[in-house]
Amino acid sequence: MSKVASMHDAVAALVRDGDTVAIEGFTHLISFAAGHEIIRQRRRDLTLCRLTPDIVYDQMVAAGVARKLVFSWMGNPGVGSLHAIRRRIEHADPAPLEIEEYSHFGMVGRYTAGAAGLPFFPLRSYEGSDLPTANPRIVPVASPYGDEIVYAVPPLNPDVTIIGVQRATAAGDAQVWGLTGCQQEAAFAADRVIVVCEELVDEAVVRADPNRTLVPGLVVDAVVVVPHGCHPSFAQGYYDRDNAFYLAWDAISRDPEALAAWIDEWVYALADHAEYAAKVGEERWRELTPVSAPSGGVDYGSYA
Amino acid sequence: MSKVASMHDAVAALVRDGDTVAIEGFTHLISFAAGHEIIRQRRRDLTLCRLTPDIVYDQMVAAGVARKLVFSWMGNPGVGSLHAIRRRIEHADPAPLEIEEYSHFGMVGRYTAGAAGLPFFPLRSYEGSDLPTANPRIVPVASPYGDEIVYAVPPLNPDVTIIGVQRATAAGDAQVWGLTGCQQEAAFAADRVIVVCEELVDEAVVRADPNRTLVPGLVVDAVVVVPHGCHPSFAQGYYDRDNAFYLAWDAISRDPEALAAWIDEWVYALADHAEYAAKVGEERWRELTPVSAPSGGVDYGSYA
Amino acid sequence: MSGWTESEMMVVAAARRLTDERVCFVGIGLPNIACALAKRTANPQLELVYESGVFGAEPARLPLSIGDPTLAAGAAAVTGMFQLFAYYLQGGRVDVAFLGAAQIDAAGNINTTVVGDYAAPDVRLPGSGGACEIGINAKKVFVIMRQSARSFVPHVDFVTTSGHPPGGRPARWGAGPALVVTQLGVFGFTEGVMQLESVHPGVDIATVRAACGWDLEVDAAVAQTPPPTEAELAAVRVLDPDRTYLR
Amino acid sequence: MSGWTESEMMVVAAARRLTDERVCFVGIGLPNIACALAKRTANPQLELVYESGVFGAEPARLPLSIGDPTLAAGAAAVTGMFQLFAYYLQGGRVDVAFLGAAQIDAAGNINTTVVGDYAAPDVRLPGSGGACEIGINAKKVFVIMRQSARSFVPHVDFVTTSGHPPGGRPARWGAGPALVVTQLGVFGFTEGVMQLESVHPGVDIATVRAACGWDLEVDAAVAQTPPPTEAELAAVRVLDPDRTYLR
Repeated sequence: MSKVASMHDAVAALVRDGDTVAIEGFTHLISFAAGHEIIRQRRRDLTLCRLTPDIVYDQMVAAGVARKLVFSWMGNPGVGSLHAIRRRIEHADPAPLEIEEYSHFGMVGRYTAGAAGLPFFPLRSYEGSDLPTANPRIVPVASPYGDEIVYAVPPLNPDVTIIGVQRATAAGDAQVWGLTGCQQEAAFAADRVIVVCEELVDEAVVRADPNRTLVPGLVVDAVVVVPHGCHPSFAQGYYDRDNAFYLAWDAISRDPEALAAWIDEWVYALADHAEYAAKVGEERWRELTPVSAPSGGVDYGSYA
Repeated sequence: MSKVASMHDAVAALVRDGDTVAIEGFTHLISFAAGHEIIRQRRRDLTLCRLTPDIVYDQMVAAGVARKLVFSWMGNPGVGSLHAIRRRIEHADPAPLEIEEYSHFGMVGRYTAGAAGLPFFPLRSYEGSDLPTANPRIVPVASPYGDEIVYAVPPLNPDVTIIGVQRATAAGDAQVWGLTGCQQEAAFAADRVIVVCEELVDEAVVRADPNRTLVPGLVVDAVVVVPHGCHPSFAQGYYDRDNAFYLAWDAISRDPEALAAWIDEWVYALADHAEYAAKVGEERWRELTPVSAPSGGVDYGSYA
Repeated sequence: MSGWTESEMMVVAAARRLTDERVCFVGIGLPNIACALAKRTANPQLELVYESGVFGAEPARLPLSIGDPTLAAGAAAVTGMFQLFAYYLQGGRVDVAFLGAAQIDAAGNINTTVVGDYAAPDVRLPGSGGACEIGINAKKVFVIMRQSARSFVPHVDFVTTSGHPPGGRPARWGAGPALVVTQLGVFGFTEGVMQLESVHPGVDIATVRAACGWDLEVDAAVAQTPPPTEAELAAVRVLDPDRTYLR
Repeated sequence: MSGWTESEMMVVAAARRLTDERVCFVGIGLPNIACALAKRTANPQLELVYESGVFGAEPARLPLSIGDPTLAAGAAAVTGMFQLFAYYLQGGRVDVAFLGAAQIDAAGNINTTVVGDYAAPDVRLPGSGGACEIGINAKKVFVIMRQSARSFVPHVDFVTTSGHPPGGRPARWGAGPALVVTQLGVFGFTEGVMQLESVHPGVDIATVRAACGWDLEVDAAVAQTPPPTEAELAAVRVLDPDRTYLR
């Protein structure tokens, strides 16, 4: 019944060349550990989906795992550009990168339709925008009531969705607090799901607060326990965003050689994320650890 | 900034003759206190919306506040029928009652479209059912991708939505655990919202666990503090469903005179829900109070 | 412990059919009891899903409705009804749904809406609830109901949840009804038509045929439902000690 | 404390415009700083909404992005992005949205997608994020951006977020852009065309016109933006003490 696996084994078993892969988490709980393992295992021809391709996708694209990007906002949040991705889009350097582009709610609607088995999702967006011209999969749809027109986006069903979470059980019941983004929709929409948790907890912990469960084990194929697995992004209550790294990435990403050296040093030369975390060092983890701010609790009552 | 009001004042100010009113809460947190106050203030010609018209709507219909019912499942859950409503539908006794009927997901989709400003909501339902014939507002809609057909339901935007919650701030930020039904969608869809809470809490309690907030004060017009305000339905962690009452209601509801006497005794003769709760009695409240089952807590961290 | 009521036999027979299932969507009424029993007997691993927004319930008592607080307390997940219907049900995550019915016909059409004419009903029933979409989106549908010539009818007065139309069920309607358990026997579907699979112990075929509004063809050698075991009966009686729900 | 940078004047001028607003949807980049400043100066009651799923944030520090953990901690509500976009934004609960832009034209069309041709871009920009739907569903739209002849262009290379087309903005597009704040001045819209409302202290009109790719008509008597107060500057410098974001 346990779905606990190493990141190596989970990626080896569940992520295949040519797959459509979504590593989701909106600024929060982005599983860099999974992205690095996909690089390490040298997957190829992936279609990478994500509302906000950020540093981890810049790294993956630079490492050559992707042939296509599906997205709604592509950048280094709060800092600037993702230069490896830009080089491929602007200059086909070192190879072209296909893109398919939406707005945020368009991408959320796509995951929602994918999760809900709907052939389309309607939304109020795109009026007066050039996006539907750039992406002909964004189309108008008429309301069956009156003469209103809205836009539709098609479902997105990744082969694999990978989400970071704060805690999960061995069966895959996963709980998240702070930003929950569209991880629930992305997970339900996927054929396979990898949950990457900061902590593995007993079933009793989850069942004591079932409203906190974002993704049930029902849709989860593997649970990978990776403390600090979302660095340099953050895990609410566990560690802060490593902003120095986001700022530093700009220069690394601008220079293909520096970027390749970074990947060599921080991905290929390391066996796994435990080595990465050790290399980041205890002092940095201390700096990134927030002061405690407990949620308080509620009472569900026992009804026997 | 405080929106705290008595139930009398909240209903007097916000519920008007002829309004479309939704008292939502799926078996859980049904604000009987609000229903009784609407009866007490003798509102008329209401269109009552609710997935599951149950005892409180049977009482309201019997008391003559409603001209129409919009619903998806109408009964005394786990027990049987709502006889006052049935008399009006089956025999126009003492007056006809218009109905507009969906399935549960149809009603959820209606609130969702209403909350999201969409002209329709698509869903996979109604195939092979007679419901679209009985209710011509349920219509097929073609996907703009390929030749798939799904069904659509129209938005539902109540004039007033009333929801029970476990706790809320004076500004109306409302938190719920256990079943959350479609209260969020019903509240966002409404023009006016009354939150009826078991407990008024400091803003700090809500802000310590913001993922628990189901409905923000942003959409709330009045906060009414009514301990035990959902009896005989339940409030997770506060009190159990009073099943003896649900069982007893069957006989009361079958007999128009007994029903009228019940409303006289338990609604008209009482000034407010505090008197109702006193009349139910401390012993019953003790019996209905569950053993404690704390949720545990999580840590959000302080990021200053 | 010897001796059992028709209702007890019915829920025991229903619970057994969940032995090999994983995810079960639990309808209101008799399914609620049958599935709670299955969780305590035939299949403790069964993941119970309720339209009220619960996944992976571990009810500590007989749930008094599909929204009982005992279902939320200790569940694996509690979610809004939008997510429950959209992602769990419509997303295709439900293996089997157990529904109740007021009327059913030989094609498996289910009526929980109205007896008589919709606009001028003889008896106004509760309506669909989630049954209409559950019947389309669950991978298969089981039904549990009390059988009589008034409930097993040639044609239901109103199709709340679709059965097997002549010519077969279109793919987008899903698989539809596969099993009907009553107080008299167990029925399956062959080419979209209801067939008696087994009669319960002590029930003769004539009784089953009399409690059916159409001319039910029955093989004289039809199987007998195995009687409730002591363990099954004990579990039923723990669930409903006062026989409030299973008279 | 005397003396201020162009960037400081820009965010101060932007923050002031939120004085009478209640619910503000905060875009990524400069809007993030301007709105955080407004919350600490012009309007402490302002309800900050972030597309990351936060309503009623009380950021204890300058949020480093619209998904900073300081936004979730202590907020009034944190919700999924589906609910945020569907119910808060599309449901019409947002009074004003503050967006950034890489290019804007006199009609208020905003480009954050691409410089040059979409299929063969000179500069690939981040794209819409939520801006496309924010621009349609917020009751009005404010923009904050750095102004130059390359960013204030006759026609944007790509319309990410719609402005005011000739003939007026159709009702279902919402109200659209109402304000543009730059490091040089403050602009409004008259009949859908951008007009200079005020120039910042120390900026001459020729500079504003030179930093505009179209022939901007300016009234010689145009107002001057009131300079930052000591309190405003102090608040800016508490937010960004190292001038990482406001050089």
